[in-house]
Amino acid sequence: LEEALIFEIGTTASTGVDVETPPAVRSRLGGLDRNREIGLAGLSEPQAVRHYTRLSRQNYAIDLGLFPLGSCTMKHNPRLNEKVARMPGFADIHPLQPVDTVGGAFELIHTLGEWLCKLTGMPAVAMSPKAGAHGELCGVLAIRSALEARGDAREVILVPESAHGTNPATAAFAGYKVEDIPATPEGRVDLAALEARLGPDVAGVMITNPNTCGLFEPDMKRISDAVHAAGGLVYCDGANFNAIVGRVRPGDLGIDAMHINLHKTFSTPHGGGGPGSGPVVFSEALAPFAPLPFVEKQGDHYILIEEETAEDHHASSFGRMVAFHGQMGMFTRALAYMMSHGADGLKQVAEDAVLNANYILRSLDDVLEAPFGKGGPCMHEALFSDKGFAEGFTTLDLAKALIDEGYHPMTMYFPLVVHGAMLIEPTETESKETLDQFIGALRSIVARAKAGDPSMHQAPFHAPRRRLDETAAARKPVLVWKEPEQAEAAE
Amino acid sequence: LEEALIFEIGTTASTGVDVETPPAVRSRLGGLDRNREIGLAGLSEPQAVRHYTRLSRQNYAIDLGLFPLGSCTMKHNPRLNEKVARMPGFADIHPLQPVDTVGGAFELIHTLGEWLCKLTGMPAVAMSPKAGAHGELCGVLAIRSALEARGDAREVILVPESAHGTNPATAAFAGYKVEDIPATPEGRVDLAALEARLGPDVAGVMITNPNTCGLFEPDMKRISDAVHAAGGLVYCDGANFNAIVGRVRPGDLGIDAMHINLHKTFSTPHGGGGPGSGPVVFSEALAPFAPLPFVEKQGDHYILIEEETAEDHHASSFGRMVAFHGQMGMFTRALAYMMSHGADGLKQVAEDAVLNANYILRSLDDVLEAPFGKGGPCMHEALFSDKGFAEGFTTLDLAKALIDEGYHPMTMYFPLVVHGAMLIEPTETESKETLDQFIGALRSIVARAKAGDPSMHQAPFHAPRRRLDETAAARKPVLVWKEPEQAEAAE
Amino acid sequence: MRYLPLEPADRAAMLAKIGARDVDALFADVPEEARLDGPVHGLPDHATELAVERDLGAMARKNVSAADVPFFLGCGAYRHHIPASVDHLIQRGEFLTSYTPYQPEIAQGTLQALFEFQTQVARLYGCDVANASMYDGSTACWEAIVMARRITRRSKAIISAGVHPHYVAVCQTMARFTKDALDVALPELTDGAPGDDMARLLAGIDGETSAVVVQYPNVLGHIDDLSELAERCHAKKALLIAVVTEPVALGAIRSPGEMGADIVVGEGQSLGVGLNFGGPYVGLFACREKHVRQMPGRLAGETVDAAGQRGFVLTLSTREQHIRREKATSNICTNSGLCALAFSVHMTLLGEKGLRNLAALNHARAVQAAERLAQIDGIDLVNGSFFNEFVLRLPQDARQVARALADRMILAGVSLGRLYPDGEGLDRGLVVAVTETNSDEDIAAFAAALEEVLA
Amino acid sequence: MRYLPLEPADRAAMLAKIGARDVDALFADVPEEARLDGPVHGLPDHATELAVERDLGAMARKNVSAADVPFFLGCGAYRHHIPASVDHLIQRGEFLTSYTPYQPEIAQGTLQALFEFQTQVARLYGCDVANASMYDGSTACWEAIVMARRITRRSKAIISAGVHPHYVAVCQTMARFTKDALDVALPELTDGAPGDDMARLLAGIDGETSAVVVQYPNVLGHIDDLSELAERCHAKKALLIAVVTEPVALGAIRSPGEMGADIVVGEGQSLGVGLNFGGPYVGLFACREKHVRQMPGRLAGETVDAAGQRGFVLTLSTREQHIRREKATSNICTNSGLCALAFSVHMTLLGEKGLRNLAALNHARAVQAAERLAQIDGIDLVNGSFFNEFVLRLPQDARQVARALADRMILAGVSLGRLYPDGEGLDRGLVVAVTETNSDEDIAAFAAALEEVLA
Repeated sequence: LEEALIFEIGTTASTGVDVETPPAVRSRLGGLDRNREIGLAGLSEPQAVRHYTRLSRQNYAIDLGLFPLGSCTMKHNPRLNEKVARMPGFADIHPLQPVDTVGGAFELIHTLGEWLCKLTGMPAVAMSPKAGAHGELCGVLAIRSALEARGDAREVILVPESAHGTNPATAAFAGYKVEDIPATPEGRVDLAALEARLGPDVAGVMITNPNTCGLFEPDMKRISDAVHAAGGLVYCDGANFNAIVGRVRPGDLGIDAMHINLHKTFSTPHGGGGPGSGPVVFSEALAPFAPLPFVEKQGDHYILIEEETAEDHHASSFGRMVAFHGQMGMFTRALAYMMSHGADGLKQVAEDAVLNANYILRSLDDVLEAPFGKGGPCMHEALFSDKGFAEGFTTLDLAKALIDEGYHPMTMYFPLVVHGAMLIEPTETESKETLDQFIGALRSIVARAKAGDPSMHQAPFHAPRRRLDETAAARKPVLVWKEPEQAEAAE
Repeated sequence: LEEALIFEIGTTASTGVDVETPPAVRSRLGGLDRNREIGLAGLSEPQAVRHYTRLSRQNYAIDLGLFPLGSCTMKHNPRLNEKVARMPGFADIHPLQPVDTVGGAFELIHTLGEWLCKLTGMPAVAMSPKAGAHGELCGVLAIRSALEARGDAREVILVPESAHGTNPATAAFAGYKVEDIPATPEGRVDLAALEARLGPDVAGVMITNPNTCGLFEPDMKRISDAVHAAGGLVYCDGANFNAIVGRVRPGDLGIDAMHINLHKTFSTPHGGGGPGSGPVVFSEALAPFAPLPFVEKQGDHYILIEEETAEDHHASSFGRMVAFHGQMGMFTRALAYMMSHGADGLKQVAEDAVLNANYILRSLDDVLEAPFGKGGPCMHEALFSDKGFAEGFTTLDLAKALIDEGYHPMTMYFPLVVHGAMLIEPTETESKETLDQFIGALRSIVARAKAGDPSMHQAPFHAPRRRLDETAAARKPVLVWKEPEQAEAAE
Repeated sequence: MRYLPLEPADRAAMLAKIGARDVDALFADVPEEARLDGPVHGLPDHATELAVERDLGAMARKNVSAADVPFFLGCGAYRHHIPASVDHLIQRGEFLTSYTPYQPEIAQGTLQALFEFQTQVARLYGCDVANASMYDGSTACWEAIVMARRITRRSKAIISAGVHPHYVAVCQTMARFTKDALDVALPELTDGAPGDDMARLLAGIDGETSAVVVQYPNVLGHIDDLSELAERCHAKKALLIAVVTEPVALGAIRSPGEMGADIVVGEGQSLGVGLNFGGPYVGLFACREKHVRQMPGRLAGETVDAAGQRGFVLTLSTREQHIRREKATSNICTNSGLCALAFSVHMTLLGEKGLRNLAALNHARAVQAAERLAQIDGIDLVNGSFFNEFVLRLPQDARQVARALADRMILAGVSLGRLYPDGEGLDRGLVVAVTETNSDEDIAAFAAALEEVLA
Repeated sequence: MRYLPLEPADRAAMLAKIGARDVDALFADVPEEARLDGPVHGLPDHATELAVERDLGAMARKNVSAADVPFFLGCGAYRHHIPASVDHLIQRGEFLTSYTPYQPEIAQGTLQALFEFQTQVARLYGCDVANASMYDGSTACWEAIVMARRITRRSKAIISAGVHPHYVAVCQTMARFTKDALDVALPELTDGAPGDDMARLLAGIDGETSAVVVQYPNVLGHIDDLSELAERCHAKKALLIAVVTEPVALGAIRSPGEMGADIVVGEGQSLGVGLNFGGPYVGLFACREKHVRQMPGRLAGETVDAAGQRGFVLTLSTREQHIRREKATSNICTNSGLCALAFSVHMTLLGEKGLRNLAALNHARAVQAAERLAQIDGIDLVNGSFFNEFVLRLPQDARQVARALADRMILAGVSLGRLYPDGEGLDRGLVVAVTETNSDEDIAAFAAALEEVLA
């Protein structure tokens, strides 16, 4: 099952692309003509197709089965969306074309933005951020810009300890100091602790809602009010928007900025780690500071606001975060997804996602500890701990054993507030039959973990690879392939 | 690894297609409105995508590895061809559109026909046959029509014993009696026996060249001359055209009709058993009898000859073999393939195909008996027998053991003239490295077959299924799924 | 060459192993005079992917594709919306580039899909069993007649005037060679029941009749109850063969099998396959269980493997040419596997509910269109009953009208003059098909243009 | 809803198991006043696939797509021909619908492909190592500056006037918040060397400089040797960061790494990805081995599994946000995985030979076009050296000319006035890119139309 590397199969003399013979011209390369081999192996098309087809079969994917990664929202990716994204009118247009040759593109961007504003109950949206973490950055920069415009630059962003790692990293990347706020025993933000910390140095808070324990923050509006009262602003991490889309509008909860992962809630495919897309919705307070470029509708047509045109309209914008207009290819997919579902279907999405998660919660909480399960229903994901496993048996063992049952593991050891956490997000695109099979598989593995079945330490047995040595990989990183003699010489 | 059937997963209430609500109208179904359930299970799109994706992974395919089926020409299928076939101007046009709205379609059909005529050195081509066997039928009907037009209806078609089963079946389907002609010890048509049998009752012969032993018939021209001298006509089965494409023109060998499997030589994908396409090239003698419809070029434009227009131009046509124009979707792919290769590339195709086959022949003939290998090189496929296997070890055992090595088996027990025949056709799209690996695997299995490794009788072990009980399947055929209670009742 | 992995160094090494001087030595069996000394004359050399795409794209753009215009053509090929997932799935390399599943251990994907396909077809047609596909509806029709001959040992078939003329032509071509007798007739534009020749069929059945062949709905859209005809056939020990060119219809009307048809064949193109200028399509073929060993074509059957696990194999291959040679039930070998898969995926996505909804929508839109078009002065709707296509009688030759509408970028339907060049009284007939892909705007544009052309 | 498998009966059974009255009970934590009583107002209900395709198709057709016209736009996004197999392969469900490969046992497909990608990028750039991709070239550029700050512990970077103005704008936006000092300048249309500010850069380096950032070839197409600049940087213990927006160029000219650049970043869109109106693209990021622990983004590394078999894992994740939180080297999480795969597949198909041929063809066509266009009265070719794009100085504002050419259905290039609204003396500059997709006819049509517009 080992597939050789392209460098082991191909040579620099073979190719899978025929190129027309160039006309004879006088070279104008400034004397910098390449004078050494690059070392790029080529494959003929038959070889390349086979190489990547075989490689692909070593991957697990949504198309193969349940992908219960908590907080990742691995849902079905409709194929219509792939088709739409490839329409030449979207896929084969250049970002710097004269604006009146791309009116349909601006219409699409603006239409998608309107859907996002209406679904979140927020008045403005920035479309250009490239992914969730980039959206967070966009939100934090807008907060900082607004405070600076007020003449009230502040230094600290508060982040709950259960937050995604991107939240503190983003705040730091934007030049902020980061401070944690603790969680209550019920898995929510500790409102009292938060209120106690608020003050003139706090620029704002970054809160995930529904939070990373899979719970809705019932005090969200009170948190927002408290932060606003203290002169700060509220950022909401929208990674878990799938739980409430079409049913709750974050704008009704006092939020100032929230990014939306189009690749989660609106089903643009994850592609093995991207591309994503992270538009950010803004409150009135932050709207003037949105980054360039963006699209506005004027009467029947759409105008592009960028450096050249921003001064008249949007002098307060904090500037450009990316070259060009953002992730057009994700916009087309997300809009196709939204139009397909409609307002009624999106509501159903949230309801089925929450229903599926609670079904898992209640089908497993007799054998797995659900730390916050007693308190009531969860939202779109169910959280369990490793309590009750036999000595020496860990969440990792359980996860790897799950691979042998034909499933991708759940999110492990996150959130950090729960010991040996297992966070399971089924999404709405799984059938009851699939959930029942998964629950059955998990129950049998849990029984083994409790009984202390030693073979679990070696799992998986039926995957393309056995457990991989990650420590060795990190100790002496091998990040590129080298010709065997070179590799030896480098020892 | 067992995937449930759609009828076991889905219900008649679930669906993966949203349909607009129909406007209210008065039904005009003639009182025949459906009044019982059909029993069609539906799946939502996520379920359907997963079902078929999983099923697909139980298939072997060219995209996964070598597919050395002799006489099947399983070569790489370029992806460009799939793209071209899906251009709306080809894929989304109706066969009965007004002819001047589909000029480009006729141009494509005519252009492809011209390539086929030039590559075969024949003056005419019928494009409508739907597959190889259908092309054979076309050729045989043309022969019969020509003889009848001569007032010389004959009753017998001669077929070499090594012919594909389709040859005699086709002759019978067209109303002919079929008689075998034997092969020489060198694996060729026995010219003397053929000449002895020719006579006034013989309508013609159906010969495969290169033949099913993977050998060129060096006497082809003499066979043609003899048949013609006896008043008959010569049909050539073109299934093995890949061996000589661009290097030898069958028209130079006295052939009157030959079908061309576009899905073999010109790489339209086999798709698990079709669709194919079997255009037939004709000599001057047979051209007037070609079936309707077909396309002619007149000056700068293309005209369609069908029933309405045939009388003036082609009164001798034997008529229509199919609704519409043939396999347009295969024509586009085949023409893209031909244009991509060009005359130079097609010649290289034949040369590399023959080179690869001879490399296999000479890399294995020390361990496997090659019945005709002593006589010289083979063409595009190498033929071996089971001579030397331990008692009780068969070609089937070897083939199934090959599955465990990650390969599709070769053609087995065909041609019948060789005991335990193994016919290996690598095609030109396999690299030397792949052939070397395959040869290595085969050598090790041959060693096991000679040593009598009993585990081979149970192979495969590493496939999605172990050996399947074909006898039980045929004894009491279960050809459709039944609800469990129904199935029981039927017992 | 991007598709050829051998490099010059490989070729040299391989020739050395073979012991051949050069590649020409491998062609030693080809007589000198038949060996070309270079590439075939008159053909271009190899071309880049960019160039091929550009050249063929230019050809494609010369055609008016259905999506570009209001489009109302049917008569055996129908434009339906195919879910994007269908094409995605059939393009999986494991389906696209696999061979006929002769090695079942590594072909369960294809085999199980075919088994599901057979079940869907049998149920849709109201039959016991179905095969794994034929080339298309027209060749399936002839194979059904041959099968009836084998079963009844009679060789005289009566073909309804309502059967698609191309299908009839295919049968006539073959019958001329096999000496089968076919009783055929041209359809008439009878008001209320175009193409209906039930009386002729009932009267024609006798002790020599192998089969009666009817189309349902017929080529002019008319729908007739087949029950009486089936009874009459069975009384004379003849078989009833029903042909269905629009499978979507069976989501709205009774299946031929329910009404007593013994063999049901047809075209499956409507589901999953697309127009493709007439091919590749997929022939559907279903019959009674007792006749299965007389059936042409491949069959997937259920069995178990050596470990007791359910699996599928090609079965009853002793009927087939590769085993039985000239005694085979048919010469068919390669069939329409990938199209059958596409049909099956589309049908699975639809399910009972989706198919019925789709059929209801097709019918409703067709009724809307028929009623709108029949309001035009001088135009008669000939049909009493229809599913999604019907015949209009125009005040002048329909060929010219269709031509004039095409110039206005409306593809209006199939003129009967094209289908029946010799059909007296048919030249004013236009067959109009309406599916879910036709919008209200399409129908309005068609009506407006037709009024203009006829004015 | 076609994407939702739960049926009403399923929902009822599940609610019963949960012990909830209805689904509303599951939203009990949401304050009453925040719960909507029905679907969100102002948005349509669900739509069929047919309707969505039709509506979005109508939007798409309002755009002039590059294939429809002679097309000469570049400046950071290039139109190249992408082999059909690239898209086929990245659409395999196992690639398309998989997640970040955190479970390496069942993600070797993605991981090995990334390892191959990293190797390709490192070799192309002439660097030791590369990461598994960034969002795009512009964000990669800023991440490189941050990385240089971490390595040098200095926070003053000099950015060449030849760097793409959008990239500069992105850096300026961020620097404003991080308090990094950026020394920037506008380019000039210097004859023979547009945008070249080597003298300024060399003069500006001092003991406070963290890095010098140059683009190669620069945004105006000019190509400059970076060797001296690298030496000067290293003498002052500053880093040289090179930005490459057109990777195809490196098939024809020396890599920045060879000339001494410490970090090389850029845009990979040219290979495999397509124009897509600016995104998603793929940021490439490569550096010296000794700096790898300061690198942002994911890294695939080689290791072995418990059975001793070679395998790949994400490694050095202690640099990353999900482990290191606010001390991470970057906040990047989701990157551009599928685009990196597309880049790598395209590069694998090309190989050394294909890339060099492609680069040679691009250059030759660009030279042809430049020479042809420079013949037009009043037009100057500003560049001495270039790869596949160059600047023309027009006799009038290039914005209007580009506008007038667009009306003639020619997309002629990027006017510098659009890129530099404040750039004095730049408004007559037009950046023209020429690739293998431009035919002789395209160039002739462009020249003819330009003559007409200027006449």
